[in-house]
Amino acid sequence: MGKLNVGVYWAASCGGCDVAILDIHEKVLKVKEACDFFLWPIAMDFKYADVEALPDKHLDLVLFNGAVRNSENKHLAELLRKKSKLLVAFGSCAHTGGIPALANFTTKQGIFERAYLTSDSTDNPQKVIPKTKVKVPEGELTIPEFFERVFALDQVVDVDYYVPGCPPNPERIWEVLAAVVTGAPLPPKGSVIGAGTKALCDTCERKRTGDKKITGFKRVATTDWDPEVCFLDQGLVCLGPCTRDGCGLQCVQHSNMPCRGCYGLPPDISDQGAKMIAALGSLIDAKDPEEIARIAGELPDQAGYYYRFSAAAGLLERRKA
Amino acid sequence: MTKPSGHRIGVYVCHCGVNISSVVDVTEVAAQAAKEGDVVLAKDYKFMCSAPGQDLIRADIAEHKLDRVVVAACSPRMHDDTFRGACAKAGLNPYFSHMVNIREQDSWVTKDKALATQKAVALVRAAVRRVRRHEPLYSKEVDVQPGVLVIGGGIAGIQAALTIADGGQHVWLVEKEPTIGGHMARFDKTFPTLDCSACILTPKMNAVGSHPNITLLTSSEVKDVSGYVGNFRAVIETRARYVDHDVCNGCGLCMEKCPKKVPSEFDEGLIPRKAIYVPFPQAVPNKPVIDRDACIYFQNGKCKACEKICGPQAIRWDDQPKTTEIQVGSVVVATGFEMYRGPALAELGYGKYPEVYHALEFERLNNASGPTEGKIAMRDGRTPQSVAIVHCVGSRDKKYKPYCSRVCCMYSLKFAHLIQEKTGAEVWEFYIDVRSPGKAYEEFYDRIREEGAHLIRGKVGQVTDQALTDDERGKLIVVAEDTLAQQRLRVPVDMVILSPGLASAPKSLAVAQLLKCSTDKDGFLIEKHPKLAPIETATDGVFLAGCCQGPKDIPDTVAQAQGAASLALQFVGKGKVLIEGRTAWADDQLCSGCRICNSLCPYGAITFDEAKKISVVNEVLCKGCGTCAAACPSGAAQARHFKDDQIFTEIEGVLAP
Amino acid sequence: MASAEVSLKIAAPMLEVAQTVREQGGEQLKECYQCGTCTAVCPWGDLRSFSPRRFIELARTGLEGFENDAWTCVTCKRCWDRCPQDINIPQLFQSVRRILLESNSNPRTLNQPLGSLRAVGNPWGEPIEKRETWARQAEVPVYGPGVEHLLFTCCTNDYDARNKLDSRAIVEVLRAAGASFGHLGNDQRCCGDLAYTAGDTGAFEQMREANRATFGRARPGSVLVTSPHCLHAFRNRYDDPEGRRRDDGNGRGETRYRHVVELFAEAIKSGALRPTRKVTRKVTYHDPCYLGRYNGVYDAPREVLAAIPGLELREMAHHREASLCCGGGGGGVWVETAKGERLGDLLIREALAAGAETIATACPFCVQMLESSILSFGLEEQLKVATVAELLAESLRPGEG
Amino acid sequence: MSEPRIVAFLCHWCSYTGADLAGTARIKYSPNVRIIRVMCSGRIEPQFLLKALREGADGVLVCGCHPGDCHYHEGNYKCLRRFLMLRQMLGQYGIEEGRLRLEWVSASEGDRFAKLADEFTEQIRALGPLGGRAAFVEGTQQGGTSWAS
Repeated sequence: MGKLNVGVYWAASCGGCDVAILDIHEKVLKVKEACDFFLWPIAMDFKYADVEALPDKHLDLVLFNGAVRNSENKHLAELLRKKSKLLVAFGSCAHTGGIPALANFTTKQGIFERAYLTSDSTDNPQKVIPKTKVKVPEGELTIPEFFERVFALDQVVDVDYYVPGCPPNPERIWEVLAAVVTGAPLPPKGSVIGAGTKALCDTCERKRTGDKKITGFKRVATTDWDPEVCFLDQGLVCLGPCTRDGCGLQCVQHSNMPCRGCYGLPPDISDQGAKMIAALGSLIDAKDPEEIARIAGELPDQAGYYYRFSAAAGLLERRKA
Repeated sequence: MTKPSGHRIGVYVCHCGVNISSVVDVTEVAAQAAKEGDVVLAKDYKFMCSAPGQDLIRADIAEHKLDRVVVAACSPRMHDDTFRGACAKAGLNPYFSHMVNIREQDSWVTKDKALATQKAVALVRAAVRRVRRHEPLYSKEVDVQPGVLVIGGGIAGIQAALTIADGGQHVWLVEKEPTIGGHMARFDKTFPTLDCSACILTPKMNAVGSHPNITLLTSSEVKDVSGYVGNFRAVIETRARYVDHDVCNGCGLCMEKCPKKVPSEFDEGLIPRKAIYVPFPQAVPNKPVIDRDACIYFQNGKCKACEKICGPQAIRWDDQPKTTEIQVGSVVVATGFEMYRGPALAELGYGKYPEVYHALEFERLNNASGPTEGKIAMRDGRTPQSVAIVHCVGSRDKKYKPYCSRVCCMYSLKFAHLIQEKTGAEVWEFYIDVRSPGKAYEEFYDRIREEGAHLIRGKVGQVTDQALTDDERGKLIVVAEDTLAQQRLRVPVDMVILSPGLASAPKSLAVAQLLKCSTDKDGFLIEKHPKLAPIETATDGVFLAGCCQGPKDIPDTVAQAQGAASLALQFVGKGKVLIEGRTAWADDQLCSGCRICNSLCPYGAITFDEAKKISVVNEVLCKGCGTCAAACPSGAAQARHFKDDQIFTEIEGVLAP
Repeated sequence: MASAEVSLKIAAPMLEVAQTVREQGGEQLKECYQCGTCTAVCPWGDLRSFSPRRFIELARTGLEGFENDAWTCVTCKRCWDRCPQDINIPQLFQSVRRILLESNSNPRTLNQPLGSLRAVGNPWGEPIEKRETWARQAEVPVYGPGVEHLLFTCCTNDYDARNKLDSRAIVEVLRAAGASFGHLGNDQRCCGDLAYTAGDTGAFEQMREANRATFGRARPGSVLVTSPHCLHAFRNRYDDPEGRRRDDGNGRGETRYRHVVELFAEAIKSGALRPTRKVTRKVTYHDPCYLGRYNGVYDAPREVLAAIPGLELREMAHHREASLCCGGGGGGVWVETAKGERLGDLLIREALAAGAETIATACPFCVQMLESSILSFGLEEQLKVATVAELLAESLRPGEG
Repeated sequence: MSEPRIVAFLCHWCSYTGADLAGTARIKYSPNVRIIRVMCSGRIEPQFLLKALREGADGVLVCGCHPGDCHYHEGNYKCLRRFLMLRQMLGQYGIEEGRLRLEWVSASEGDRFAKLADEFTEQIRALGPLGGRAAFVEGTQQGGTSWAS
């Protein structure tokens, strides 16, 4: 088999996914042997026009990381869809919205007001707010349009595969690349690849009991906890039970921090937050509505907690303002 | 309309005479249903539940190769089984049918005919979408062990044990005290017939002791129950008695020689018993035990008077607790009650004035084998000239026991009769309402009135020795309002008897937990249905007898005990039990072993497989509530017939435009 | 035309009356099952014919006659504590009183104190500016920043000559304990407790808002009161007029309310107060209803008395939870009752029967009611009334007793 | 204005039986309430409520046995706790608390269920339509399916 034509793109993202690709270390040389790159903004200099000039389906594989936040992201998503055979939503943001999608709990107006007018570090006496089109003496300037909400990649274009993670585990990345390079048989379209099929607890080795009772929610910042024992058993919210396995336990075991859910929901559920509420609510050790509300109130930002990486892919979206 | 999935669905809309069709346009409902994907036929019919209606379904299944059936008619609570049966007869898995409730929840509750029809269409649409997702379910048959465990040896347990044993099953009767007999053994007379309690109870106690089908375990408690319906394994611990009952001949010399006296529990501490004792002369087994806490030998290593006198050498100082493990198919709980002994007694001078007694003390005082050999006397031996009996002590009181204990009125009236008969004293009964709903009870109440007891309608507020007049000096003064005469009364009396209600026995709670039965807020075990299943519990194979379920009198207790016994016999006798297929299960391909579900199951049906590190549902124990499925954060636990996708499609259906 | 004049005696229920009572907070009426426990435990029982049970039944059916008994209840709470249906019976009386007060069907003697409350913020009709006179004479500082306790004195402690002695004794003890405390001067108003139970919700609310505003400005961490009624009003009634709550006020807000005897008991325990002078007297302690039954303070006053050397404490037949009532609560202090028919008279009887020479208490109303009973029988020589603070102050003065 | 659309989740033993009783007693109530039966309120989970709102429900009613009466011991308490947590969270979605309601309805409370259905319908009418998918900011497509499936 000849060399693969590959593109890597970052939309609304932090760049961590790109770094994760480089984190496959010496194997990156093998990648270079196997692949010709046609777009990789973080690593190489290409112009959008170069891509636009390619014939349709010229690229064998596109790893698209980042969520779709603005019209530029959307344009590239559509362009790369057209130019690629396999479009992969790569990383949490492309998969389920990721951190950028937390913005979906507020409005575009709210974001702009905070970012350009009211934050403590803002110095903007003229109250300038970005506009898509601005007339200047030299002519009209345009910048990409900021959408009302953040989208996961598959909410904008058709996606072939998903690789979850914030960022994806480098070993899993190599497995995915190797599979495509070697021409191994690929799973059905729409599959989540480079991840497990159960929830994270499957591989987590922290000790846990079958008698969990929640009398109050503790916060990581104000609690000491036993590094050997299940976080939930200690009253700390860990999203492990409703997060797909595959991350290599970077947080829960190597960093002694509760899972925050970046690998997205496991295969058979529809909504990470709703399921987490169902599980936690079942365990709260109270019967009096006031007491229950008090305990629940100890998590001030429930939505932010449960949908930290999947806010664009829940059953519900925020209502239009 | 949804995408067809290749199913062949038949929809039937019932007129229910005119019950449905006079409000809902049934032909329109059928016509709309026919437009849904996969619906190959949609019919309306006068009476779907009739034999021809069911035949219609069966014929269509055969002729049109239907693989799913939706019946829009009355409540599934009424006829779900009917239409499942119809499907089963046609060779279709019964769970491939689904009922839509367009009578109780539509035609009968909706005024506007157009809106009622619209609602019916939506509900049928939801059912069509749901039924596509149905999966075949199968009932399971489980073997039932022979043998029955009866917990508690009062009249309820005695009666249940005898009935079961006579019915041919082996019974293990477990009693925590050294003798069976319970409360009834402590009464002298029983209301309303006034027959002698011992005369009617003792023969039954002896029958238990000698029945070949009964293994009697006294001084014993059930420590653990495991297993599942029809297959219970119980661990019973028998305390050390320090007397070998196989050797002891029950001569009683040891009790005479024992120098140590402690208050007798059986006699409410009114007289002492010895450290080696039988609780009362007619006890079964009628062989003594040593009370380790009281025994001088166990205190300081000396004495051994009993050992020295014992002819057959039955004393065993090194006796140890024994555990017995048994397998049974069914359990009868007969753990009884405890008399209420809370602060309501002290409020009325109990503990402060020696002549204030509670009902059980009076029962012993009046008992021919009691401390005074049946003579009703004050502590100084005088015969009381006047006695007040106070109803509702701690009962019908939101601070203590809010419920009516059912027996206190009647036993209080019995006291009035006995006191008047034996002493001729003036008797004052203070009541809130006299409750006498039982056979010949009202007549007994009449009789007591005629005998001249003063019945005062008013709850006693105070009992005091603070005399205000010369008449009151040296007496106890009972203060109450005669609410009928509208006068506050101060009645000077020699003796006051408080009639406390019946409270749940603390042991019942422990037993309930072992058996996964629930208790109500007052600590009584909850029956399966208050009207139609008052003996069964939510745990299959576990039945209730007597006051552990709630206060009741002796006839009701005996009746319930016999009922529990026959249910236990029926259950064990069949040898097999069918378990419904509508249970939960945990998909081992999805379960990550987070253990969130483990403690949620009310039936203990979920266990953790330590080897595979996943949770497992025991489908024999599961009752299909679905709590685990709701809570499972990874979607591994699922409730059959109420799976996520089945409910989701139902939601889509009722809301589809 | 001739007519047959027949005298018919018909009683018909007046459901609108019953409805009004229910709407005015008498909702619990319908829970009563007429057992009569309330009547049996009511301290009035041995003195006059008074049946709370009958009152409830008449009010529930709207039958005439309940008005006559409406002001008899002294809200002592014995009935509520024992009611098997847990009915707040004092509150039922309050509801009826509220209705009667609106139609001016109240005892005339109530008009003066309730009017004074609204006009000058105390029931005794005394001028506002004289409230702090005794405090100034006793050189009590005005409460302000850096002062630990706010001493909130009952109107009766501020104006009544007899109870000013108690006020001075309290100041004396607080000084001996080294406590940092201050007075509010003329800013404080009656707590409003008696106005509320007497049925004047409006006056109660006026007092509550005035005191809340004062507390809001002063922001005291600790308020010490001299009357159990102030204690109950601040701790419980200000947040829930029916006074169902019974917590120590520490959980909500920033202020802790205590009766001075609670502080005295603490100071004795910690060693801050060391009573040394002998007070050789046989003393019995009367539990004020609003300190004992309403707020559960039974031990603190007894601990203080037990610490006084020479003092012999004797209990009356009715004490602690079962204690009798002086008759002052619920507006009773403002209602005239004939000699020999007063609740205080019963207490005097029991105190003498217990062999006491002094009857101690911790409420200015109890002081007034008991002294007037003693006077009416001419027993001043045999039996004295003293507050716990007065006895303690005496034992703190230098010298041998 | 369009009619309120309400989905009600009822437990089989108490609340569904109570709703049946309203029918047996011929008590008329608002036809807007569409009932979905589950065995126990303990089966009702937040996903169902979100799904209903997404599919166009303007309000969701949840009914179970009264505390202490649950046929499966304490399923109703589990339901209550999930419900309270979810309702708290839905504020962050801009959804009014009043659109979700949980009530205990026993098998003997047919009249109460009917009254509740009417009352809740009026409550939702006053809040106005939620509007289903269209009300939420553009699409809500799902993520991927599993490698295994």
